[in-house]
Amino acid sequence: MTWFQEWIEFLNVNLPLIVDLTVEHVALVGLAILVAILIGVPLGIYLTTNEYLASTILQAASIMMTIPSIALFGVMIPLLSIINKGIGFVPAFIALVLYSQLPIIRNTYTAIKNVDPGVRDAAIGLGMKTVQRLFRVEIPNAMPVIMAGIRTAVVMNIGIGVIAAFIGAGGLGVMIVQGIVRTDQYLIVTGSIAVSLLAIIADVLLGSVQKWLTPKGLETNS
Amino acid sequence: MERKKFVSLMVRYGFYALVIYFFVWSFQKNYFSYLFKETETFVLLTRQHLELVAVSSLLAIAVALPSAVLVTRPRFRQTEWIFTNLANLGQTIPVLAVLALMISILGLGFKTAVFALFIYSVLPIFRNTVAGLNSIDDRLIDAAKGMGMKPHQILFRVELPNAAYSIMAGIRTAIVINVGTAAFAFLIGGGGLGVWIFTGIRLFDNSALLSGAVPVTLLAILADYLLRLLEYVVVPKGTRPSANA
Amino acid sequence: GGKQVTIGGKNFTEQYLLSQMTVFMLRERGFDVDEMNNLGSTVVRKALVNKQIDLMWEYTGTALVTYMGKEPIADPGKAFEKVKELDEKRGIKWMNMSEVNNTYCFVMDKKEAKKYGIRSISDLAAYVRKHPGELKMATDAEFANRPDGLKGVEKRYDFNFGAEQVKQLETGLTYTALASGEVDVAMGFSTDAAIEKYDLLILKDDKHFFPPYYAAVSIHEDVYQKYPEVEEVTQKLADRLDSATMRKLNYRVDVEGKSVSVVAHDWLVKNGLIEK
Amino acid sequence: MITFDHVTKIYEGDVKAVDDVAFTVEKGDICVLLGPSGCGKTTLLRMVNRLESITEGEIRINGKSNRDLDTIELRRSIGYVIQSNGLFPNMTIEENVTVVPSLLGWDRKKKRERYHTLMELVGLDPAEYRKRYPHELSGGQQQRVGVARALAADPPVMLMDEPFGALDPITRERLQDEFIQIQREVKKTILFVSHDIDEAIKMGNKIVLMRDGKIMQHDTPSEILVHPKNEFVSRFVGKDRAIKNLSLHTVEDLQKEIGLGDINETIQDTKTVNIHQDLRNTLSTLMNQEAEQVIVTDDHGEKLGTVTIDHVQRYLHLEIREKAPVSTEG
Amino acid sequence: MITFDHVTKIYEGDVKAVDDVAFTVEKGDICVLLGPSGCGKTTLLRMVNRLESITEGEIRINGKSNRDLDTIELRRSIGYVIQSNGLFPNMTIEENVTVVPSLLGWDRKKKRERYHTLMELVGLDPAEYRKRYPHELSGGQQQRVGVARALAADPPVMLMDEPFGALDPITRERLQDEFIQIQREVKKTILFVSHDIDEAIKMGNKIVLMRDGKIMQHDTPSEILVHPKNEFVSRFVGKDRAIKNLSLHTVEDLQKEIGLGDINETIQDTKTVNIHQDLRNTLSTLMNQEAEQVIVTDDHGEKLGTVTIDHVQRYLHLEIREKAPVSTEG
Ligand SMILES: Nc1ncnc2c1ncn2[C@@H]1O[C@H](COP(=O)(O)OP(=O)(O)OP(=O)(O)O)[C@@H](O)[C@H]1O
Ligand SMILES: Nc1ncnc2c1ncn2[C@@H]1O[C@H](COP(=O)(O)OP(=O)(O)OP(=O)(O)O)[C@@H](O)[C@H]1O
Ligand SMILES: [Mg+2]
Ligand SMILES: [Mg+2]
Repeated sequence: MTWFQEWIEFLNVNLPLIVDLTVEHVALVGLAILVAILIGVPLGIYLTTNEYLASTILQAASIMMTIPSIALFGVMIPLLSIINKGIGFVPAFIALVLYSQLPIIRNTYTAIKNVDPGVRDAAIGLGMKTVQRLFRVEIPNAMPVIMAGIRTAVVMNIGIGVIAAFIGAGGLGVMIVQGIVRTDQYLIVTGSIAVSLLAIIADVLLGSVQKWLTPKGLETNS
Repeated sequence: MERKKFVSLMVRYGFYALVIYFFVWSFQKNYFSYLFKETETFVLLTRQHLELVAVSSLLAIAVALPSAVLVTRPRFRQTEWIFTNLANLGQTIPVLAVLALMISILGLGFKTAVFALFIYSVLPIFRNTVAGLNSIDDRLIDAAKGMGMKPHQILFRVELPNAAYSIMAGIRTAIVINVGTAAFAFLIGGGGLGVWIFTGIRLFDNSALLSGAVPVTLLAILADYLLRLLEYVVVPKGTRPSANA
Repeated sequence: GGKQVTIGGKNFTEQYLLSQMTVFMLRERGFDVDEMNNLGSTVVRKALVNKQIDLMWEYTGTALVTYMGKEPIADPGKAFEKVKELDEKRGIKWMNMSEVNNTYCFVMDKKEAKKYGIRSISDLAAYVRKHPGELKMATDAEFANRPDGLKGVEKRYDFNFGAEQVKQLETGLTYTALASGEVDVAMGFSTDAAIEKYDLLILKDDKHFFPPYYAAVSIHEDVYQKYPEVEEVTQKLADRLDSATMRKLNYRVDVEGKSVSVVAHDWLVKNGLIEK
Repeated sequence: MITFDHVTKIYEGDVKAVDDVAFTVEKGDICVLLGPSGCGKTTLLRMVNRLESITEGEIRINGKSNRDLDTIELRRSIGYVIQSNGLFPNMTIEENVTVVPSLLGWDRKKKRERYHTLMELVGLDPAEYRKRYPHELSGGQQQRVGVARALAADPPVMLMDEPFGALDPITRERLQDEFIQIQREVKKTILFVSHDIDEAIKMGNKIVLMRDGKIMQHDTPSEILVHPKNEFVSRFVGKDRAIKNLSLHTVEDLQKEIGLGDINETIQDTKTVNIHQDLRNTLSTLMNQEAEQVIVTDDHGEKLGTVTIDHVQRYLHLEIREKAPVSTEG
Repeated sequence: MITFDHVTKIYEGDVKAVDDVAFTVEKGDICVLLGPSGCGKTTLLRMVNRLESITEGEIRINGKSNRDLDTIELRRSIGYVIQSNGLFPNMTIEENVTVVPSLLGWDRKKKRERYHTLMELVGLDPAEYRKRYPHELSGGQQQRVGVARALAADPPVMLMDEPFGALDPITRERLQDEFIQIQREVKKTILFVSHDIDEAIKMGNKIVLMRDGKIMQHDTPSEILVHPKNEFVSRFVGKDRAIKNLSLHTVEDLQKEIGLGDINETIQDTKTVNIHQDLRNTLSTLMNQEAEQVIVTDDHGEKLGTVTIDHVQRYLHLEIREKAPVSTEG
């Protein structure tokens, strides 16, 4: 049998495992992103009203990003052991949420900031209330950039999610790590292809969501 | 106005307090004991870590810059999207997989780790360099041509200096990520501070963990800081984004 | 509202297999089973103590020496009783000790061992004392840093590789490193298939440093109270397993490249432990 | 009616953008704020609908201080055309035009009708543009939509900040003409910012000429041209202001004041001008031909009389004397 | 001398940007390429220094086809001011200005001197700007630096693509005046792109008016104003072209052609104009006062004679007759 045939065979046998791990991976990353959006987008919007805070938060978030992923996952262990949640889903989830913050906050912040001041002025001058202005003008016009931030975060997190395997949070990383331990090419290849595919699919899907959320009038400008 | 400033200050000092508290807490719990108990090992691991990062980053720069310059030349313009897409695709492959797959090609150890890190760093540098070169205003190139500059003069006097910010940003991202990624070199016997991090994770030994993780984090932050300084020196003053804001 | 348990596992093949088999068997008995595997010994232990997991296959030696910090006990039965007794006050119940003894060992390439004239760990120690900085050793992070690991061995046999000579890497890769000539000595587990695969020599532990590491189930007392049938289920498994069987199963996974779940499933079916 | 009652604006950092400005825009008038870049025109305008706070003084709209009105309601009752048109890129043209009616909760039918009326008013086909987006329109078309949007809720007062600023001269002139036409129908009270003297002369009933936040002169266009109050005004309107002034008057005005000359049938080759032609172009025609006179025709081509350079000059002097009998300046 | 010998440019996709264009720019002249947006002005210009290839025909510089010259040398011998100034953001002002001298390998001292000369020429303080970067300068200042840079190696030929395009009218006028001054000193052969008729009249010895890649008229400014060759040219220069034409001539020109009138000492209140004043402003002064005449003075204030509207008109007709005796159009 050629390597390729064997690999197909391997896929056949292990399909349930692959599916399980993929689901786990998606659940972990998906939930983390969801929470990250719920925190990051409103925070980013709020920051546009407070310059001082904006620079503080953005600095903090970018330092967050420089923390190596394995170190962050690692540090979660002693910290969360305090509440007996040192390994598994919770620390992985928190680490991923933290990692997503910079692209989401920064993009939301700059997108809203960069809404043409003329357009913002017009909205105020026509008598829109703050909330109306936000939802009718600023957010729609900032949408492409906000979505781009979310896409970056998702693709990044799908990759980082692999490391979650080291602290028992499962996911596709398990395949890769087992592959290393057992020097099993099939496991490694399958695991990493699955992760890559997941990232590409997520990116494409979010691309269409982005397109769908982007007001038609902005398409040629962005 | 004043209230906003106040909130911001509170948050800023809140962060500082958290960080300080974290260190105090770790010291109290004796979580940095490895640093003192096994200083020799620490020096060894740090040296290995730095070697991994330095060798792989330099290689990456040496490969990424020329190839990015090459694919942005008019002759290769048509093929550029292939490289850019390949680069994008490459970014979706997890680090671990790159490391793991290298084992079967290069075996275990330092060489393999360097190679995997190199592969991982090439992409951001390449992408940013291409983006930087492409984002240069065509009119600048026109002006340069119209002045009678030769192609290499245009490249070195106009294109590269004006793309320097973007290139440096790519290098900085790559190296900072590299510092973190080098921690995985342990898995394939490449050494580095990852040894303690993984020991810590495997043994639930917070001392080993923090003695590895905190120095790696500080190294990453330090690298970021130093590269920012370098950026300040390398990037011409007139092309820094803050200058045009 | 069904029966729900979480199984923990460590990061090597045998553990994947044990954990996977238990999962299959419990599933058949209507359990809803979560797996949390791929963890280091101490982590998985901590998870058990913290109730993040409910049960796992643990080794008597590891528990006694690493977790409880006691002197090793050579007799397997006594070791088991001791562990069981000590863990009772933590609310953890030990049961179903199997015949699987997965102790640490030092392995070398047979030819090379002959060349250096090394047969036992004492021989190794003597050689290293005479030629410091020549031989290299591969170990995983856990063994390198456990008190009953490399440091303990070096102390008992009175030698020292030196930090530069010890290569730490991921558990299964110590054999790869040995096979590729990166190192001269590797740490291994006595049930590992790679020993057979690469035709390696297990150095004799002539000073009896390594205690017996028999696999047994450790489970939370209250989980046990809730689902006493777990004992009966895992008992069947423990009865059929021994070191030889385990090495064979490991071989199928590590050398033949079969997947853990397939190997586990096949074996369970063949032994009538689950229906197909 | 908009009254500026000694209004001063000081920005943070002690920039006095508007300095003790007092004047009134009468109901139905277009008042043009004119002046060099940075003189405070935009600032003054934006204080009216409270986009900028007022440091000192008061702005009254129909007698009521704008401080006492609810901001949102105040702004909705004032049409605002922004310096750079500020259309919402995310909304279609129809949504842009009817954005204020939407905020006011009009029903769909009423909005649709209003959209039609407005687009026709600014000379764009309502059906053609309904589903388009701002970026699909040329600069001139966008400006029109901006004006339509500001007119949507039929506000009695309009603020227009260089609404025809960034346009090429030809489009600009067309829009100006159209807007004068619209204003004849809608009769709003308009505060109009410009930095172009020609535009100010053309559009304004009154001009407020500013410099460094202060009013230099507040007068009718013709008065500013003929009797600039000081050196700055005089320099701002330019040396050829007499010729500029001519563009404010038509042959018809001249006919009313001093009558036309007789038609001397013996002169050949004489050109004709329409009675609604302005005097500047008429003078240009006169200078460019060898005959002393041009023949004036009405809209049906019937010859009404002749005009000579002498006529034009006499008319100009009459204008000056009439409007400011004592002045010797200019 | 630049000769366009039936030059045609077809872009990919069959866009005929320049269509069989033939004319010559004489040594020391400013030739203005004028026309609406997209008519091919930039394309024509860029073919001269071979930034665009020539599809058909030939461009000769001092009799030599630019195809036969080395591209790099050709470009170094031609100063190029780009539509949007195109200063290099990474270089200081000094580096920008001396970029061509650097390429030519001048020594530091010579470059420094050249920098000083050039900056003074364009009216900027050399010391103050030396270490600054382009983004720290205003638009008008950047334009000047752009011009200085193009002049650096003292090229005999200059290509200037709307060099004063994106500026406000006041700055623009000042730069134009300064540039005319500079040209008097440096006497380059200049091809100058503009889409503004007033600028073309002011700057050009010759105007090439283009439309859709074809030459509509190639003439002196005055000729184009007085005798537009067709409807397009006539519309492009505008209805008040006679008055525009006046700004091309000074009282001195008039004096030379037809002499001044006598001074009638009895008339009071008469204004004076300087003999270098242009006729447009002189006419404006005449229209604006009640007297029939203004007194002409020389630079020392000595009275030389008088001018009346009649004088102006006669001069204009003479000009027209002299230059194109058979034309009846206009
Ligand atoms: N938000 C602000 N903070 C501080 N100073 C300001 C602010 N806005 C405007 N200024 C200053 O106030 C003065 C007047 O500005 P304003 O925008 O009203 O001028 P303008 O007459 O509209 O000019 P333009 O014709 O260029 O639009 C200027 O000196 C300007 O720099
Ligand atoms: N690189 C190109 N490829 C295809 N067509 C082009 C290209 N450059 C210009 N054109 C077309 O050629 C024509 C002339 O363009 P050109 O830039 O010369 O006009 P222009 O007179 O300089 O206009 P403007 O006043 O707007 O600068 C236009 O129709 C333009 O769309
Ligand atoms: Mg303004
Ligand atoms: Mg052009």
